Amino acid sequence: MATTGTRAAAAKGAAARRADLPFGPELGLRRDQLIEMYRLIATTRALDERMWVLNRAGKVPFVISGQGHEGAQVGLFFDLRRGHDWLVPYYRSVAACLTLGMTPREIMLAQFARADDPSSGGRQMPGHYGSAARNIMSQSSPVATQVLHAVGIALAAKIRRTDQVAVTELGEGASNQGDFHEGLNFAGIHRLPVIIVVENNGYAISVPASLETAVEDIASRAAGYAMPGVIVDGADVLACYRAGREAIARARRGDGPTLIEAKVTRLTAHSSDDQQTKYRTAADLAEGRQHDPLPRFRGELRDAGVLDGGLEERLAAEIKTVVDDATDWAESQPEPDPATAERYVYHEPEA
Amino acid sequence: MATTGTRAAAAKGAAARRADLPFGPELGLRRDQLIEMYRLIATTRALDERMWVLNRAGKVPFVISGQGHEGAQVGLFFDLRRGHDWLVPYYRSVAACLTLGMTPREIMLAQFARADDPSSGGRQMPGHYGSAARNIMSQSSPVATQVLHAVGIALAAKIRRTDQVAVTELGEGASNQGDFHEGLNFAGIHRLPVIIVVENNGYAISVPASLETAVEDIASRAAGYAMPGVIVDGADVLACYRAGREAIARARRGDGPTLIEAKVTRLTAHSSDDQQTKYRTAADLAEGRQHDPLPRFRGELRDAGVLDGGLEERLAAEIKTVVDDATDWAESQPEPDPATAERYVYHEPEA
Amino acid sequence: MAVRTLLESIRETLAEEMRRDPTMIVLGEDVGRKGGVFLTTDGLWAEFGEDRVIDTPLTESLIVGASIGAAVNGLRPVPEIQFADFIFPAFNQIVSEAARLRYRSNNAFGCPITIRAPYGGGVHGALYHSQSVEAYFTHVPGLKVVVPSTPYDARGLLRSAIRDPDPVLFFEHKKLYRSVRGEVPDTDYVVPLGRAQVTRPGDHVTVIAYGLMAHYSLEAAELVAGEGISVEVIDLRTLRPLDTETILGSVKKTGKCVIVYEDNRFGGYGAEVAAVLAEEAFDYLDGPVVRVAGPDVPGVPYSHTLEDWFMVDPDKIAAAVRRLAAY
Amino acid sequence: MAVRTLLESIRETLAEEMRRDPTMIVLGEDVGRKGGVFLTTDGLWAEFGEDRVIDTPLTESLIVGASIGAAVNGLRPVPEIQFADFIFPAFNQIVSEAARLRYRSNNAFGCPITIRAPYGGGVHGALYHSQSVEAYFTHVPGLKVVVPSTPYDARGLLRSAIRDPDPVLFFEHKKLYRSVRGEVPDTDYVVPLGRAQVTRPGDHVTVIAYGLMAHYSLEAAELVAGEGISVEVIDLRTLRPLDTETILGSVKKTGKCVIVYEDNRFGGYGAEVAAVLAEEAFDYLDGPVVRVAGPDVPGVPYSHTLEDWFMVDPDKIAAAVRRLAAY
Ligand SMILES: Cc1ncc(C[n+]2csc(CCOP(=O)(O)OP(=O)(O)O)c2C)c(N)n1
Ligand SMILES: Cc1ncc(C[n+]2csc(CCOP(=O)(O)OP(=O)(O)O)c2C)c(N)n1
Ligand SMILES: [Mg+2]
Ligand SMILES: [Mg+2]
Repeated sequence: MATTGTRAAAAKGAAARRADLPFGPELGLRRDQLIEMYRLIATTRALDERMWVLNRAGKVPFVISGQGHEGAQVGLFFDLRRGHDWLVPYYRSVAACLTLGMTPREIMLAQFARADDPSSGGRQMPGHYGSAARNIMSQSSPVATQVLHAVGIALAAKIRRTDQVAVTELGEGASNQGDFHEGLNFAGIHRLPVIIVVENNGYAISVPASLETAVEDIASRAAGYAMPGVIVDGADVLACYRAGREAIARARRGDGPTLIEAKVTRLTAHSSDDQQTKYRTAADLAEGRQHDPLPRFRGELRDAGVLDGGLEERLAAEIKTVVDDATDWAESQPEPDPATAERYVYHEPEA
Repeated sequence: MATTGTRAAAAKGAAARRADLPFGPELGLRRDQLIEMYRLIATTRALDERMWVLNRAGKVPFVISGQGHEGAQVGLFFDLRRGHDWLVPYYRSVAACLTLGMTPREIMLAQFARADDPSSGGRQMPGHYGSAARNIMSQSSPVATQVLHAVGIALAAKIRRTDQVAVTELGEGASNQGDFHEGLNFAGIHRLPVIIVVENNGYAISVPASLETAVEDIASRAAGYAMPGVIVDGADVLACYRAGREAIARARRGDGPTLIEAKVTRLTAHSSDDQQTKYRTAADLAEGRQHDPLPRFRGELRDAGVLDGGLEERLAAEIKTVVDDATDWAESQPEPDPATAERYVYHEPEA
Repeated sequence: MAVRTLLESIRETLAEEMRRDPTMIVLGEDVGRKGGVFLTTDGLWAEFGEDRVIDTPLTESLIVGASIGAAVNGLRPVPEIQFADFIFPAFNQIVSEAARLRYRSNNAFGCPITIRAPYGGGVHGALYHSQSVEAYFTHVPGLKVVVPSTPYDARGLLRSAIRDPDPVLFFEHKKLYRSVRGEVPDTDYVVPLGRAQVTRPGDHVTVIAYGLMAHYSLEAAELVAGEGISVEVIDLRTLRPLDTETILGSVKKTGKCVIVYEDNRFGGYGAEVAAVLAEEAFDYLDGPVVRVAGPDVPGVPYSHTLEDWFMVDPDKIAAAVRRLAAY
Repeated sequence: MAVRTLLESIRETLAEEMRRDPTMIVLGEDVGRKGGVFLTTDGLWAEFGEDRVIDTPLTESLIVGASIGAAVNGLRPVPEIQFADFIFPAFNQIVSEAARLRYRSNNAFGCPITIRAPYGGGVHGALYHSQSVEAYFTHVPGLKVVVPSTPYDARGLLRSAIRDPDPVLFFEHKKLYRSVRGEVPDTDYVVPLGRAQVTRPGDHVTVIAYGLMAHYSLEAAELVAGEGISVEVIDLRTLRPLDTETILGSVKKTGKCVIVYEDNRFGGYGAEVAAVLAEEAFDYLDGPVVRVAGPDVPGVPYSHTLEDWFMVDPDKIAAAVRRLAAY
């Protein structure tokens, strides 16, 4: 896999850094924040696993999700201002959406396509999140279109002087689309407050990185747009936090955009419609599991004494309750009423 | 103008190089080849100037052409194998088309939109050249689409093992289109025998380079596709020849694509529909004229003793005759017959 | 009342709306310092500055995509596509994104943008500077599509479009920019989207058209008037939503209808109008629903003789009207 | 004779054509090692190697644009767009380039490519995995558009498409891939492009459809047969060029016509069919030309209840047939 070398190198660098510096304080993270980050990652994972269980049980016809990507998303976006900054997500953004305030119940409403699903009222496939209340832009399926939306949001932020930052995420496969090029080019020219995060998991469905691009690192393309290109190990939550915080500060200062490439791993098949054993070897899959951010972050927090005194077990129990509740509650909610299906093609003036 | 610094630097480097080395022999160019290059550049210029005269005289409603770009095109493409390699041109490619064998008469047939115009039979606007006989691909107006055609032609050359090279040209403005990104990405992955030439004249119609991209050099983007990015002074014909020859050899060897950025100058308005004084200062225009490849190459050939013994005058007279003939002959040719207008929407089987 | 060309009317309306609404921005290729290749945005850059009048790179997908994002974050973008022919690189952003944002988010997000684009043939623009592209967009739920034909309507419709909370495509016929003049009141009137106009009342045949063809249809009506054929001409003005009430009302009266559009005939916008009549006016029709449209070749050719062959003109319309009137 | 699903028939035809013609290549996202997300290209990569079965990057414009170039330089590319919904990034390459290459070059260049794309709803694919996109392409001179509905036709039409010297769009309904089976001869037969087929003869009402709707129309015909309504069903198979002879012949006989398509109604493909009838069959029509089509919302919603609301089904078709028969 093309990304392995770099990912291993990034991991080694991060390990070396942490050897000299105890990680919490010098990053300015309080204990409760570290716990919150852990809770977000672990909750996302538990929710995500539940989706697949529901799918296998025949309760939801489709799942696409982000196992392996959670550490990068929580780390990179933890420093955003909730309800103020913008997230323009993609289908693996479950952790990012929770980080910006969506609730497990809301995620499950989308999964069950219920009437009150804030993302789409059951109109879109699961995995297409959005929340106007939290400045999470509604997403579509065609990949990479969202890069331009994030750029436009950042343009408006700059013109309106709102001090907002826009972040968007996409896969390394999607980053080869024309929209990526056009968006980064414009962001560079106008030094817009936007952060483009490429979550490189080495595959676009079945197509390996070596057939997607000729370069090892998507981040190497940043130079062509006069913006920093940052590579970060997506399994290293605090390295992601540091990279995210820097890019956010840079954007907020008016110093312009950043391209961040997080080297991550896709722990599941592409979606519930995919069989990844057809195109990935057992060794490749095993290697991928080595880069799971969750056990790694848990270990780091244990070592640092953050997850002590039974906290880990309490959190696990809480998360299980939350996910059970989200599942049961969402499942019990009403389906959309077909009488509403033709509404909201256009704006409907108040009666 | 954003490109000025670089262009000046490139020019200085080229001058230094020529001080040590007499230019003809070490490039492997014979005297007759140097004369042929000069003839191509000077003929193109004369043809091009004639188009504008015809336009002002009300004889042709539209001109778009390449004054200032001729040196780069002739230099870069002189080493191609005519009728074997492929050119995928754009609207400033008059010199490139002549280099690959199109005749002044053919160019003028397009200008007058005559029935026998090999580019389009008078169907397209002037400036949209093509010639199946010479492997010059028919071009459209939407910019940058041709990059993908060149890539596809190179893909076929590779699969069919034809030993062909495909070259394509576009402006620096067009290089910001999505198709450019997608094409270079694919060419890089498969190491295709294709050369993408960006002729950077500092403007996309009225939009200056500083509003088109955040980087000085389009060539800097080549790294993101794992291909060499070569910057060349488009006023330095022999530097262009050297860069073209290297890229052609590289492609022919199977070593893959090259992105070449030629820093050129646009000596005319964008087209006959444009008024460039509205957005360019007198100083900017004067500076541009300093980078005219024609007088410079003429001076170099004079200094080297190539244009001696009255040759320069003889060539000038010949060229004038050729352009007069092309103009008068083309003008006298019949217009397309409306009875043919609905033909060739689809293939028409032989009767 | 001031007399204006279509182009002047549009230019002034853009300026007025920018004065009225500080969140409105204009963006596109060459719209700034140059004032647009047709000078439709001339003066805006000087008055409103480069923050609100943005010369974009040569990237249509970005122009529309960034407009969508900017609209979601509080601006009211009025992007320009330099020629309608070059709207296709932005097709995905318009059709997949702008048109669907409200529906797919169940009304959580809207997309108030007005995409302006010069279109149409008869200007020696050949295949790629002559196209009518409306049919690609009139088919798309979530979009509105407007084609003004007079300076008065252009102003009133452009106001409605810019103030509309949904994405609008606003197509301006290049040949009308400077060739048509008309009175334009100083008031802040609007022409509502979705309402056609009977521009000439008549009894025997209804002719439905828009854009340049709305003018040619009036000329054709005049041509046959002396022959005793009374033509009612309807200028649709808005193509989506279609004002079925006005067209059905007219056809119920005349019983005969010619639909005129300059785009390629097969699958063009007029097909939908014909289909509506075939379904909803069947009981009133006294003759076939006739279409006069561009031939089915991939574009308007450049050569004058070929271009004339392609273009629908008053004579071709009049000929169809005569045949139908005699039916 | 072998019995095949639609999907098997297409897969085998691709393999056969690749064996027959060494210049044919297949390219697209996941078409190689994975064999396509629907397994339509399964086995090709193993048999023909990565030179001729190319897993491309996730870039539709490149997929089509490079196919055009490859076709010009001697290959016969059969690109796949993973879902018809994702064809829009390639819109410019298809409409501006592939469709016009021959015309704009006055026959100097041709563009023999066949773009395959799975389309259609009823598969819980929601807005972006359910679309019918044919109307955007049937309007384009220079393109041919094919929609097979049976394994037999799929094979015969795909052969014709691949061997055709011009660009063809070949849309395969996802819901038919595995749900329809049929006999497929071993012979090298072709089904010519541009010929519709009467799939059920009848006297009272003509129903014109294609794709999934061709099957639903047969079911609807069966539903009303017991009520004494004799329905003639036509499967268009090729949408451009349209076989006007067959449809006019049928409507002249029945005098009544229902056109069925699952795409959004307004400006959909059926509008053109209706327009042709309104113009050319006026003298024979005994009732309005009725369209049964998808509602005008921006996509098929995901929720089952909403999806059922959207989709045209045999009952909706039968209801329209009954109403028209009683007219
Ligand atoms: C324009 C477009 N083409 C094709 C698809 C189908 N598709 C969905 S996800 C995907 C692969 C995405 O790969 P990548 O961008 O690397 O993201 P990942 O799924 O690996 O996170 C493809 C081909 C799509 N959604 N949009
Ligand atoms: C897709 C598209 N959008 C817009 C245009 C209109 N247009 C023609 S040339 C041009 C500027 C091109 O600039 P550049 O690429 O730098 O080439 P140059 O003309 O400077 O040589 C524009 C905007 C077009 N032809 N195609
Ligand atoms: Mg990936
Ligand atoms: Mg330029």
